[in-house]
Parts: sequence; C-alpha cells; structure tokens
Amino acid sequence: MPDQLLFAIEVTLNGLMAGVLYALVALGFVLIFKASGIFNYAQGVMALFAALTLVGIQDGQVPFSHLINAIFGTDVHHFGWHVPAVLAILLTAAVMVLFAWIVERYVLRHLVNQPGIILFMATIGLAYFMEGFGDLMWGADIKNLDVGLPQGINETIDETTYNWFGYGFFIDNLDIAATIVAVILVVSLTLFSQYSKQGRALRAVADDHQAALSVGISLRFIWVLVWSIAGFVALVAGIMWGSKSGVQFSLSLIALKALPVLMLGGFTSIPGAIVGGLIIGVGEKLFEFLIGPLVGGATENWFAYVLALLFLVFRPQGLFGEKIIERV
Amino acid sequence: MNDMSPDSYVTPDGRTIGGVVMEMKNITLRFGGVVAIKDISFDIREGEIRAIIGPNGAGKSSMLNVISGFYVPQEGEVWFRGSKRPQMKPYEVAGQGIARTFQNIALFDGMSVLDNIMTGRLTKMKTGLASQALWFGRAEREEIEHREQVEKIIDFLEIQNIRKTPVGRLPYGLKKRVELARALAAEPKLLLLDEPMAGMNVEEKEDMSRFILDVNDEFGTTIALIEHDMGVVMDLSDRVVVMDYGKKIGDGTPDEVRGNQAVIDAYLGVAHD
Amino acid sequence: MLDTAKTEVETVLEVNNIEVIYNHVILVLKGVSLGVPKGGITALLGGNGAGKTTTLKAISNLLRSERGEVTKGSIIYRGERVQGMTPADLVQKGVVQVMEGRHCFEHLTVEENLLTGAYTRRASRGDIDADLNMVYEYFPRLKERRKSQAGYTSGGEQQMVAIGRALMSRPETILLDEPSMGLAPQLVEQIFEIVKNLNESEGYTFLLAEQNTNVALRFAHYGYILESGRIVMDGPAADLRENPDVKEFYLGMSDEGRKSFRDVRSYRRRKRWLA
Amino acid sequence: MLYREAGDFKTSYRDDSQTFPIRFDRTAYYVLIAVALVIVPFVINDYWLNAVLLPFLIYAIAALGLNVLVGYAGQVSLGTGGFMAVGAYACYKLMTSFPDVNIFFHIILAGAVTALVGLLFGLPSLRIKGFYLAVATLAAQFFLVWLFNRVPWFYNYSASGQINAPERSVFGMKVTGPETEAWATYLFCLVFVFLSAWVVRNLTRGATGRKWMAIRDMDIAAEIIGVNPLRAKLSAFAVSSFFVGVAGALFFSVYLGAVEVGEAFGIQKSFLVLFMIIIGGLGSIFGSFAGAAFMVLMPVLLKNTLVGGLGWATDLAAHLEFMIVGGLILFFLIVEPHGLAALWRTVKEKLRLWPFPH
Amino acid sequence: ELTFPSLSYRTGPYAANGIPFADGYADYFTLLNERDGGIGGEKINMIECETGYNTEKGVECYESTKGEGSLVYQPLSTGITYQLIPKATADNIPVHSMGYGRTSAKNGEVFRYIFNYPANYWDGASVAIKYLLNENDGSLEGKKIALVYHNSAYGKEPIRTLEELSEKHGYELTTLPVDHPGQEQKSQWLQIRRDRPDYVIMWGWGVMNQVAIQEAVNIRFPMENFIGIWWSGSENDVLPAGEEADGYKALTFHNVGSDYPVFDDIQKYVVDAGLAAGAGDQIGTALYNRGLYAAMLAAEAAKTAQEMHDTAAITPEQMRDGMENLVITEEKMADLGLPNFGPEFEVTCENHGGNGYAAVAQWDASAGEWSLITDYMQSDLEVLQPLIEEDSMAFAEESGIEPGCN
Ligand SMILES: Nc1ncnc2c1ncn2[C@@H]1O[C@H](COP(=O)(O)OP(=O)(O)OP(=O)(O)O)[C@@H](O)[C@H]1O
Ligand SMILES: Nc1ncnc2c1ncn2[C@@H]1O[C@H](COP(=O)(O)OP(=O)(O)OP(=O)(O)O)[C@@H](O)[C@H]1O
Ligand SMILES: [Mg+2]
Ligand SMILES: [Mg+2]
Repeated sequence: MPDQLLFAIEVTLNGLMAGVLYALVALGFVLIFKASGIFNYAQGVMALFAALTLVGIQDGQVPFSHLINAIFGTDVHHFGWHVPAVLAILLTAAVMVLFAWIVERYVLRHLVNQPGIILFMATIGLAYFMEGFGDLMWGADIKNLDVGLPQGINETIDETTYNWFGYGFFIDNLDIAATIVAVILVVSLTLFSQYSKQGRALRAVADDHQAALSVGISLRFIWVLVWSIAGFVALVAGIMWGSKSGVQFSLSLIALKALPVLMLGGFTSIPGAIVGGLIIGVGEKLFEFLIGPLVGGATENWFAYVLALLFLVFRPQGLFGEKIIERV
Repeated sequence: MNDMSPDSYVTPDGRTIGGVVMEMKNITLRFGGVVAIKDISFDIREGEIRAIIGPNGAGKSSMLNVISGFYVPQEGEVWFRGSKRPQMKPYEVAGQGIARTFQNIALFDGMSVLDNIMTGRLTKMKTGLASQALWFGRAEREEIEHREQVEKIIDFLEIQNIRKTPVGRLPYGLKKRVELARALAAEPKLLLLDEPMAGMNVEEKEDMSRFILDVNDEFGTTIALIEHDMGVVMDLSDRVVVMDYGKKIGDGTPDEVRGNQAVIDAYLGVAHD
Repeated sequence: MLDTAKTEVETVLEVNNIEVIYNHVILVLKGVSLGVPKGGITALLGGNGAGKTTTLKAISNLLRSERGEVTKGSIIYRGERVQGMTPADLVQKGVVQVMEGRHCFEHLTVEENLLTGAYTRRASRGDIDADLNMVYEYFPRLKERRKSQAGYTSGGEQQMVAIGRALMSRPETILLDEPSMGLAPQLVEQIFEIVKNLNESEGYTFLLAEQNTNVALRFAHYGYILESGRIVMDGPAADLRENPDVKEFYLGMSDEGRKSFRDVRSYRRRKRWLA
Repeated sequence: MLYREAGDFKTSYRDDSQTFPIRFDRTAYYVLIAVALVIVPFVINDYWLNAVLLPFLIYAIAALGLNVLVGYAGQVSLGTGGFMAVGAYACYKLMTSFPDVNIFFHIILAGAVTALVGLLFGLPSLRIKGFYLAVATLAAQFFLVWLFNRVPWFYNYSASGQINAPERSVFGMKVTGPETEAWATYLFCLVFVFLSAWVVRNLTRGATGRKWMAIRDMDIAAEIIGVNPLRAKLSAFAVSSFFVGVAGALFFSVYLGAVEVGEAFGIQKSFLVLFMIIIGGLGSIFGSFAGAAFMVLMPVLLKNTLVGGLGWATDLAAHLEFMIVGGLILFFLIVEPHGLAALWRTVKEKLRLWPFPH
Repeated sequence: ELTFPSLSYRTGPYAANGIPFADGYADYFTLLNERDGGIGGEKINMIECETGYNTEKGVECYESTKGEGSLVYQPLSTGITYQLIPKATADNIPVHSMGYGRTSAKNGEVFRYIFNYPANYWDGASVAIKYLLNENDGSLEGKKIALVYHNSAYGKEPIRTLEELSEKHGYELTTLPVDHPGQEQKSQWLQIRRDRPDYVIMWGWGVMNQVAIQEAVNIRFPMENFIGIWWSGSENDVLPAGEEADGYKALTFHNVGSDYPVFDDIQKYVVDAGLAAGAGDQIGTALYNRGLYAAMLAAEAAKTAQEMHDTAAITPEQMRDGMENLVITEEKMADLGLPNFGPEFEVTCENHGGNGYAAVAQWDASAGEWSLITDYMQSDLEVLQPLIEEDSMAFAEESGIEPGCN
C-alpha cells in the first residue's frame, strides 16, 4: 500500500479514538439536556472537579488546606494515607451525587419552568462558582492522575500491522480503554433512557416542566438522578483526559471539544454523542492531515465546528436529535 | 345555489356576497403515513363567512395551514383571486392580505398587547432600517399613523385597559381577543379564524360573535372560521364545509348541513337545536 | 357563604380564604373559599381572567413554577394542609390536575404520554395496560394515533391526551381545567359522561373549571361562580341553572329561550356582581 | 408612593411612545447624562478610566449589540469575541492604510465591515435554531480567531503577530496611543455609547424591533403573519455585529492599544458579553448597561474589598471572587430570572404601590 | 519605601505556573526586608495583584498600582507586556519582561523603558540550535528538526529565527502549530512519528506542555532529542508523564535546584518565620527560582540606581537608570548567595536584553529534579541582531519614536 494511504488510515483510526474521548464529554451534556432541556455549561468544570476530587482522595489531600493554613496558621497538606483507585472512584462518585443534590436543592429547584437560556445562564453561574470552589478546595497546581489505566502505544497492534503492511499503526492504549468504557456507558444509558420508566419521565421533564409536575413526576428526584449520572460521566471523562494531561484547570476546557460533537449527534441523543464524536474525530484529523499543511495547520478547533455546522444545515436537529417540532 | 357562479347575491340580512375569492382544488396533504387532507375542494366567496367544521383531527387546522402557506399540500391547487397561486412562503401569503389566528394561541409572549397588535401591521410598514435608526421624521410619522389604526382596533375590541400589559399575563380568553386584534390590524381581505371562541363562556362568545360580524359587515372582510360551538357556526356562517378524517362530507348552508345525514353521523351526533 | 353542611358529606378539599399574588405584585385571588365534597362534581365558573386556573393551580401547587404564591389562607386536603407540598406529593395523595392548554409532552408519543400518567403508580404492567386500554376505549382516536409524537397531533387530540394521561394515574380527586376546550360537541358530551361515570362508579371527586357553563351545570352537583378573584355566587347546580342572571349571562338564555349569536350585534349592558 | 406615574397622562401617541414615558424616569435620565458629560470628565483619573469606565462603556456597546441579536431577535450567539476581533482588525487595517482619515470614521467603518461578516455568519440561522445555533456560532468564533492569527496581512506582517494602535486624535485631542488624556478617551467612547444606545432604542421601538421580537417569541407565527424571517434574522445579525464591531474597534484602539487576537478576543469574551446581557436582562437597553456594569464592576469591587480592604492573600481572594460572582449570578437569577432590568421593574412596581403591599 | 508590584496569576488556566513564580518573587523581597531591612535601608513594599493571565485584569492591576510609586513591572504575560509597552513608557515606569514579551525590546534605543535581559525568545531558539550543533559535532546538515508551537504570537516567535538558522546550518525545519489550549495533539504527534525528525523543539505553554510530553512518550520519541523553551521546562510539565519523561530537556537562563546559600536564608528568615508566600512547597522548583531570580535582578537594579542617584528612595525613572546600568557578575551573585546561578551579563542603553546566554537543563524523573547539562551558551547574535534591528525600527516608525540614547 502506498505510504500516504497508510498514514491516512492511521490518522482515521486515531481520529476515531479521539472522537470517543470527545463523546465521553458530550455524553454528560446530552444527559442533562435530555432530562431538563438545560444546556449545562458547567459540564467541563464538573469533569475538572470530579478529577480533582478523585486525585485529592487518592492522595489523601486535606481539602481546603490552603484556606485552613491561611486562617489558622497551620501547615496541613496531607492526611498521609493513600486510597486505592477503585475506592477513590467510588468515593468520588458519592461526592458527585452530593453535588447533584446540592445543585438541585439550591439552584434548579428555584428555576422550574424558566426558559432554556436562563437555565443555561444558571449553569454558567454554577461553573464560575465551582471553578473558584475547586481551586480553593484542592489547590491550583497540576496533579498527576493515575488509576492504573494503561497508556502509550499498543504493541500488539503496532507489531501486527507492521507485519502486514510494513508500517506499524499507532494506537494509544488509553484510547482503547476509553473506547471500552464509552461503549459500556452509551449502551447502558441508552437502555436506561429509552426503556425505563425513569427514562421516559426524564424526557417528559425536558419537554414541559409544568406538565411533568402535574402528572406527579418529581422534578427534584429526576434532577438529582440525572445530575448524579452526569457527574459520574464527568468523572469518567475527567479520568480519561486527566490521565493524558494531568489534572488542572484546563481540563474544564474539554467542554469546547465536546460541543461540535453534541451539535452533530443531536443534543438529545445518547448514541448521537458517540456517532457524532467519531465523525468529528475523524473529520478534524483527516482535514488537518490533508488540508492543514496547505493553510498553515491548527485547523482542528474551527474545523470541528464548521463540520458540525455543515451537517446542521441539512439536519437542523443533528443526526439523531429529536426533531424540533414546528407547529401552529 | 351554484357554487361556481361568479355572480354576487344578497343574503337575507342584506349583505352582499361576491364572487369566489379563494378556491381550493383537490387538495391532498400527507404527513408520512397520516393523510390529513384527502382530495378536498371548496371555495370561499367575497364577503362571506365560511365555516369549517368536523370532528377532532379531521384536518381543519391543516386546511387553514395550507391556505396560509405553512403546509404545502402534496397534491392540489390553491386559486386566489382568479389565478393559481404559485408556491409561496407564508409571509408572502400574508402580504397578499390573508391574516389569521391560531388554535393554540400564538401571541408573542415577550411583548405587550399593543406591540403584538402592531406586529399585525408589519406588512404595511415600509420605512427602511436607516430611517428607523434615526427615528425622528419618517419612521416616527409612520409609527404614529399605524398606531392610530391600531388604537381603532383596540377600541373596537374593547381592550383599551390592557394595552400595555405583557400578553403572557393575560387570561386565555383575552389572549384570543388580542390575537383577533392582531389579525385585524393587517386589514386582511381574507381572515382565517381557528377556534376563536374556544375557552369562552356564552357572554364572551357573544362579544366575539359581534366582533366577527362587525368586521365582516363594516370592512367587508371575508372570513373562514373553524369552530366547535354549533350554535355559533349555525348562526354566523353563510356556508359550512364539513370534514371528517380528511375528507369533505358536506358543504352548504347551515340548514343544508344540519340536515345532512353523513354530517349528523360523523359530527353532530343528534341533530342540533 | 360557604356552606358544605348542606351536602352532608365529608369535604375532601377545602380552600379557605386564599389570596394569590403573581410576581410579588399582581394580586389575583382576593380571598377565595370553597369546599369540594367527596365523591362530588363541583364546577368553578367564571369569565375570562376570573381566576379559575389560578385557583386550581393554587390547589395543585403548580403556582410556584409560575412565580405565583399563596400569601394568605389555607388549602386543606383530607384534613392536611397541602401548601408546602410539591405537586408530585399531591399526585401521590391522589390529586391530579389536567392543565389548561393541553401541555402534552410533545416529543413523546401519544402512548408514552399516557404512560407518564402512571408514573407514580406501583402497579403491574398488566394493570397499566388495562388502564391504557380503558383510555383508548374512551378515545378511539388516540389509539389510531398512539405512535405519533404528541406535538404533531391536532388540538383536540392533545386535549384527549391530557385527560387520558390524568386518568392513567388513578387519582381520587381530579382538577379539570377547561376539559371541553377545543373538543367537538359530541366529544364534550362524551367527556362529561366519562366524568359522571367515573364519579359514580369509581367515586372520583371532581373540581372542574369550565367555560361551557351549560354542560358543566348539567353534570355538576354544586357550582361556584368566580369573578375578578372573588366568589360571587355559589349553590347547587340545579339552583344555579335556574338563577335568571346565570341564565342570561352564562347560559345565553333569555326569557324567549336561546338567542341567536347574530342578534347580539349591538352593545349591551353586562351584568357584574362586583363594581 | 415614592414613584408615581399617576397624573402623567399622555395626550398624543408620540408622547406615549417616547423612551421614558414617566416624568420621574425622564428626569433621572437627564441628570445622568449631565453627570456623565459634565462632571465625570473633570474628576476622572487613569485608574477609573482604565479599570472601570472604559471597559464599562465599551462592553456596554458590545452588550447592546449582542442584546439586539439575543435579547430582541432571539438568536443566541457565542461568536461575539470573533466579531469584536473583526472590528478590531478592520479598524487596525483602516487606521494604518488611511492614516489621514479621522479615527471616528474608521471605527464606524470597522462596524460596517463587521456587519457584513456578521451577515455571512448569520446565514445558517435560517435553518439552525436555539442552542444548536449558539454552538454553531462558535464556528465563527474559532474560525475568525484562527484567521487573524494565521494570515499575516491582518497584522501587517509584524514579527510579533500583535497589532498596535497608532496615535490618532479627534479635534486635536489624542484618543489612541499612550499619550492620551483620560477625559478625552472617556468622552470619545461616551459619544459612541450614546449614539449606540440611541440607535438601538430607535430600532427596537419601531417596526424593525417588532419583527425581531416576533421572530424571537415564535418564529413560525411571525412568518405566518408576514415577517420575512430571512430579512429579520439577517438584519438582526448585521445590526448586532455592527455594534459588536464598533465595540471591538474601540476595545483595541482606545482601551487596550495592543492586542493579540487569541487572548483579547477568545471565546471567553463571547461568554462574558453573553453573561452581561443575561444578567442585565435580555431585550432591554437598560439591562445591557446594568449587565456590563455588573460584570465589569463586580470583580473590581470584590478585589478591592477583599485584597485592599480585608488584606487577604490575592489567590484566596481570587478564588473567592469566582465563587462570589458565580453565586451572585445564581442569586440574581433565582430572585429574578429576567435579569437586573426586570428586577428594577419589579422594584418600580413595588415603589409605585408603596406603602401598600399590592 | 520601595514599591515592587507583582502581577501574579494564581488562578486560571496557568495558575500552576503562576504560583511558584509569584512565590519566588515575593519570598526574595521578604528575605531582603527581614534580613537586610530592605534595599539600601529602604523597606520593600511588594504589592501583589492577581491578573489571572488576563490582559484586562492586567491593565486594572497596572492602573491600580502605578500610582503607588511602583518601580518596575514584571507583567508575566506576553499580552500584558504588549499592553504596558506604550503605557509604561508614557508613564516613565520601567518594565522587565524577563524571557518573554517583545523580543525586539532588546533595542533600548527604541524601547527606553522596556528591558528583557538576560535572554529572549530568539536567544532561546538560537541557543537550542547551538546546543544541537554541539551535540552533532558542529553540523546539522541534513538533520530534520520539528518545531511544535502554541498557535499564538508567543509560539510563533522562534519561527523566523529558526528559519534563518536553518539556512545557515542546513537543517530541515517543519513547524507544527497546536491550537490553544492544546489538549488534543494527536495529529501533530502522528506526523512526528511518521516524519521521524531528529529533534523536536517546543514552544508550549500550560496544558499544551504536559500533553506534548505525554504524547512524545506515547510515540516513543526519544526524550533526549526533545527540547523545550524555558516556559516548557518546569516540574509541572514533566510530572504528569511520570517516569517516562526522563531525559526531557529544556532551556533555561538561570540555575535549578535549591543548593544555594540564599535558600538557607530563605528557610531561616522567611519560611521558618511563617512569612513564606503560598504554601512554601514550591521552593527550589524551576519557576520558583525564576521568580526569585527576577526579584534578585530587580533588587540589584534598585541598588545600582541608589548608587547612581545617591538616594535610597529612588523613583521609577531612577530605577530605569539602574536597570540600564545593571551589571551582573559572578562575584555579585556569589555575594548574594547565588553563586553561578545565572549568566553574567551587562545592560546598556543600546542593549536592554543582556548578552543572550542560556543553558540546557535535563529532567531526571527518578530524582524528580532538573539539572543543568551545559554551560551558558551565547546566542548567535550575528543572525539575531539584524532581526531585532529590523523589528524595533519598524515599531519606532509606526509609533513615531526617535531612536537614540539621549
Ligand atoms: N403568570 C402570571 N403572571 C401574572 N398574572 C397572571 C399570571 N397568570 C394569570 N395572571 C392573571 O391572573 C388573573 C386570573 O387568571 P386565570 O388564568 O386564573 O383566569 P381564568 O379564570 O382561568 O381565565 P380563563 O377562563 O381565560 O382561562 C388574570 O387577570 C391574569 O392576568
Ligand atoms: N405537522 C404534522 N405532522 C404530522 N401529523 C400532523 C401534522 N399536522 C397535523 N397532523 C395530523 O393531521 C390530522 C389533522 O390535524 P388538524 O390539526 O388539522 O385537525 P383539526 O381538524 O384541526 O382538529 P381539532 O379540532 O382537534 O383541532 C391530525 O390527526 C393530526 O395529528
Ligand atoms: Mg384544529
Ligand atoms: Mg383558565
């Protein structure tokens, strides 16, 4: 096979993998949007916060140590223990449930039946708040996240493809892990939302808060449920991305990578998140590979959005999104 | 009477009904598998009050949507004022002098009653963006001119006291009235009303009837009306089209329709008093 | 004015002198009191903007999501103050409201809409299917459209969905806000028949706000007339039907019988109980 | 009854549609203008100018512009940063290509160029709606920033990739460059703010504004009653981008003096301006100002109290500042979802009734 | 009282880098206050102001502190520096953009108030090539070098220099931009894997550094052949990649580690006295040292100014003179407890940028520390000087400045 083609295939494969990582972030958005029509700007910060908490628990960091030291003149930093990864993940998930409860109790409850943009704004307020809160709680330094996921080139694939084509493909082990996790998440969440009673209730809430109330759906419960799940998804995304780059503020910016995915797949479709992710991943990588050199590179950010935009012009609700009902 | 005759005639209560202004020819409208309208033809004459009735889901609202250009039928032609109407965007249809109200009230919730009614006159306001940006002069004059017209309608419909209220806060019945005002503000040739009296009590229906009759009488506006209150339909309309499952099952004067067995079976149940 | 003793049955729902304010400034209900007897059909009548919807929402606690609040008085259901509860709690307790203006879940199919009605029930799949069939029997039209998204159904079909959905929760007390709106005449009759039927055979209690006074008074046992946020008249339905003012202004009858809508072309004085 | 409108009858429709129909408001407005024009220039210093007033005035223009699009026409846009960049770079190219033309015209022309670009990126709005559109406008944001970074022509091939505002003056007073007087730049921006507010007010009180609002509230119904959605949406995009472009031009030339596109006009800017209008109140001119004031003043105020007043460590203060700003956004939304402008209206309604509760 | 503002960023996307620098900057001044009673008898008043790496907040900080008699600004961000170049010049306050900012500010005849000693980006690029030349026995003929850079003004800085140098030394240069923030660099590193360049040079910032190093590890790019600029050479950048980052190299213009007498003093007078800025856990890290070094240079310039003008309470203008006549010698540094901590250099009116010396440091993952592996090398001024001349004169013309040394 000609080299150029092999490279293109390698780029495509890696694009697919990158797409899965985007999809992991997009999933969180989809869940919350589906369940309440809220475009959750805070999703990225939630991923950051979850990852920070995970590392904090794992390393036995004292929360708010900075503040405590400043006020009491003490010098505490670590409890001196080390929590195993699995336990730490469970504890973090519990923290995210608590977080969901607090969000419902102090924010969402008061904003029932408000238009989408107001709810969107509220999540922005939330994002601001959590940004400060996360820093205050765990500190702003870069933390190393290691929950034992494999990382680096996958030897088997490298060797096999080398034997076949004379060129070893590069696939990152972490990406393979992410793909497995993403598939499990997408399948289970799809089943949950399409076929369970709670799933139906959740879609009902997204359509009409008041009507949902009137048939006895407890918005409070639904919201805590969904935000908890979204918190868990954020944790997963935080682990995957945090493993690549360390846990730090910039983790919250991964949300920007997820938005085109969301748009393309449809705001309300869980499978859409993964399909959208794959298309965006492959699209932006191939574009950068083929066209990038001609226009000076670094095209990925905008190309993802332009690609999604082009799709939308033909399908305004994204690939799998619910059709926007236009009637009079 | 011969539907197709262009001649005008005079009703018992002395109004002149002119020739055909709008004619629907063999309209068929499908949504996927659902056939909302099946091969329906009927016409509307100048100055008449034409009612469309039928059970729920018969396709009445869809028919109005076809007339106002919002739904495009798969088959059939719409003739307006003697010529076949090419495919048009809804706003172009509105520009031809067809105004309407909606079954599920479609007012602009973020605006006051006055502003809502003023939107009815948008097709008539002509100053450009630049002179509006400057306001004083042309734009202001135009605004005031149209405001005067709108105030007349406000007086006519007796909604003076809610002029500045945001429409979102109004009770259902008043919203319907504001919608009518908005449609009237366009000074339409043809006015389409989709269940204008739903959610009103008798007294309010009487008011509404009076407005409809007055509009028809004073401005000679042709009116097509969907309504489930048979009393209203029978009393107000000159001719009635009856639809059922997308098909036309009756067309004629109220009395004719009332006596039509198919109509009784499908819709009226017992002959209505 | 309130006189529940007359009905001699237990009052399940009692509204005592409530005042409702929207948006902190707009006072809408100015001391409304009413009682709903168990197993009865009570009608709430009144013109546009009288406050019927507001009263019902105050009872079902849906007001809060409209930035309205009950500032005075109390609402008691089965001897328990219900003001602090969420609408979901109330549904659990058996009070369900059919909202004015349909409020269907437009992206859900007709059938899914009906199923959400059974959300609070811990019933078996079989029971729920049976109820689903019951609703389909009441409204055959819905059965035909069961797989369409509710957003694409006609106005009347949506109204049927809204009523059917409420029935799916097997409530004790149903608050119906303008059930007849937008329905074809024979369906209106039919809906009231259903109401009557459920009332008699299952003992459901109904409180309905209705503009179609004629039918409402025909089927209700007791009626309240609301005007500008106050109750101006109440009494057994049969009495109200005979009241000359009600006759003229709510039933459209004058001494000569029903008037034609064509004949009301001139302005005329309106009857108002309140200045 | 502190605040009254009773007795303030209008005898003509013209009076009735004036901007401040209530005498009390009108007076307050004139006083405000007088203070802004006559008193502030004399007491202003560099700190107030650069830390508070200039950003406030310039963001107010951007917020007005965005409010046209989001608040009035209902098209949520996250491309503000990109459009401000268009304004800034257009202004830069004009300033350097035609150094003899007065900067006033450069800024207006920069706005016009931005309007054209906005028109172009507004085209998808015909098909794409709601949050989909919001996200789609990010395409404009990212693409424009990338473009200005990539194509050296835009920054006159300077080695640093930054653009610097050359010195320009109006009526002999320098308004750009390092040697400006505080009052001159202040007044220069104030003029633009005033004109912008005036034009936006005119557009929104008449037919154009009603078209936009109709599209916003229910686009289908609007189309059926005769609003051409294409023209309404595109005109909103153009008008909005115009003001955003003017703001971008001022931001670059008068306020910062030197910018790098990614940093000054990144996505954060888009969000910031959007926050302003939502906090201030969508579809409200007063809200645009209130929101801009809130988002500019709040952090400065918090910083000065926490660090200056209470003597806290800067990082603690900065973290808390985030939490407080976030908390306040939430608080205001819960108290009044429709922004500061609506809150102010409710307060006025209360005042009107005061001392009676209703 | 001598006022030194510190525009720090302890929040935002770059907080992890801002914190150690700000700590180092603050601790050194605290040390001077505690140990020596200030500079020349004048106490130091350090005002910290949080910028969050945001230009507008930077402006606010500048405006709020300039009135307090601030002697010199260390803006710590390219954007803020560009802001302050005209403003501070107009206000007659010197700016020290140490190892960042506008490279051509080296030309003091044009940029009278701006200083960027001891080294700038073009020096960095040139020293990196010089180092590679040394590694390859003086010839890079036929070698392939890739530049991975942050797609911003900052990241684009070295391109011109590297291009000029490639002509001179015959290597082949490819450039790979990474868009902000840089969390996804698959494309760039796949290309590196395919093209197999001999060396990769990186101009990264923030999360881009960590991801780049991780991706380099993933594709097994030899760490020894990967060299970052000094802003890509902190502990933060290598730690997330763990053991595998061992051998990664970065440029630096000051020494690493805490093995200097001055750190004992800092422990004694600052940390033990509970006066340390921040948590005190950053001492000895690359960026802490850079902050400390910056403070030291500021203090030395202040001393020079005090001597020149014979007054302890110097003004910003006098400070500028001090900076322009700053001479850093080995004796001086040894006296300060920082022997061999940085290159020797000398500032003049014509040359505000020092002598362009930098060294290469390498990361030892098992020990968790950097170590210098070369001496300070001077950049190729022959190539750089004309570029600086050209760019600064363009600026002078644009801004109507008459170049010259009064
Ligand atoms: N959300 C709201 N905000 C402010 N005012 C409101 C709101 N909802 C209703 N109102 C006001 O409350 C009053 C009573 O309204 P309500 O909807 O209860 O009347 P109704 O009797 O149900 O009328 P209809 O028969 O037309 O439905 C009206 O004057 C209306 O303007
Ligand atoms: N956009 C659409 N997509 C799919 N089905 C539609 C659409 N619009 C209408 N329908 C279907 O077409 C049929 C006719 O609807 P239409 O709204 O015209 O009924 P209607 O006669 O106005 O009934 P009602 O009296 O209940 O308002 C209904 O079954 C409805 O579900
Ligand atoms: Mg209909
Ligand atoms: Mg009502």
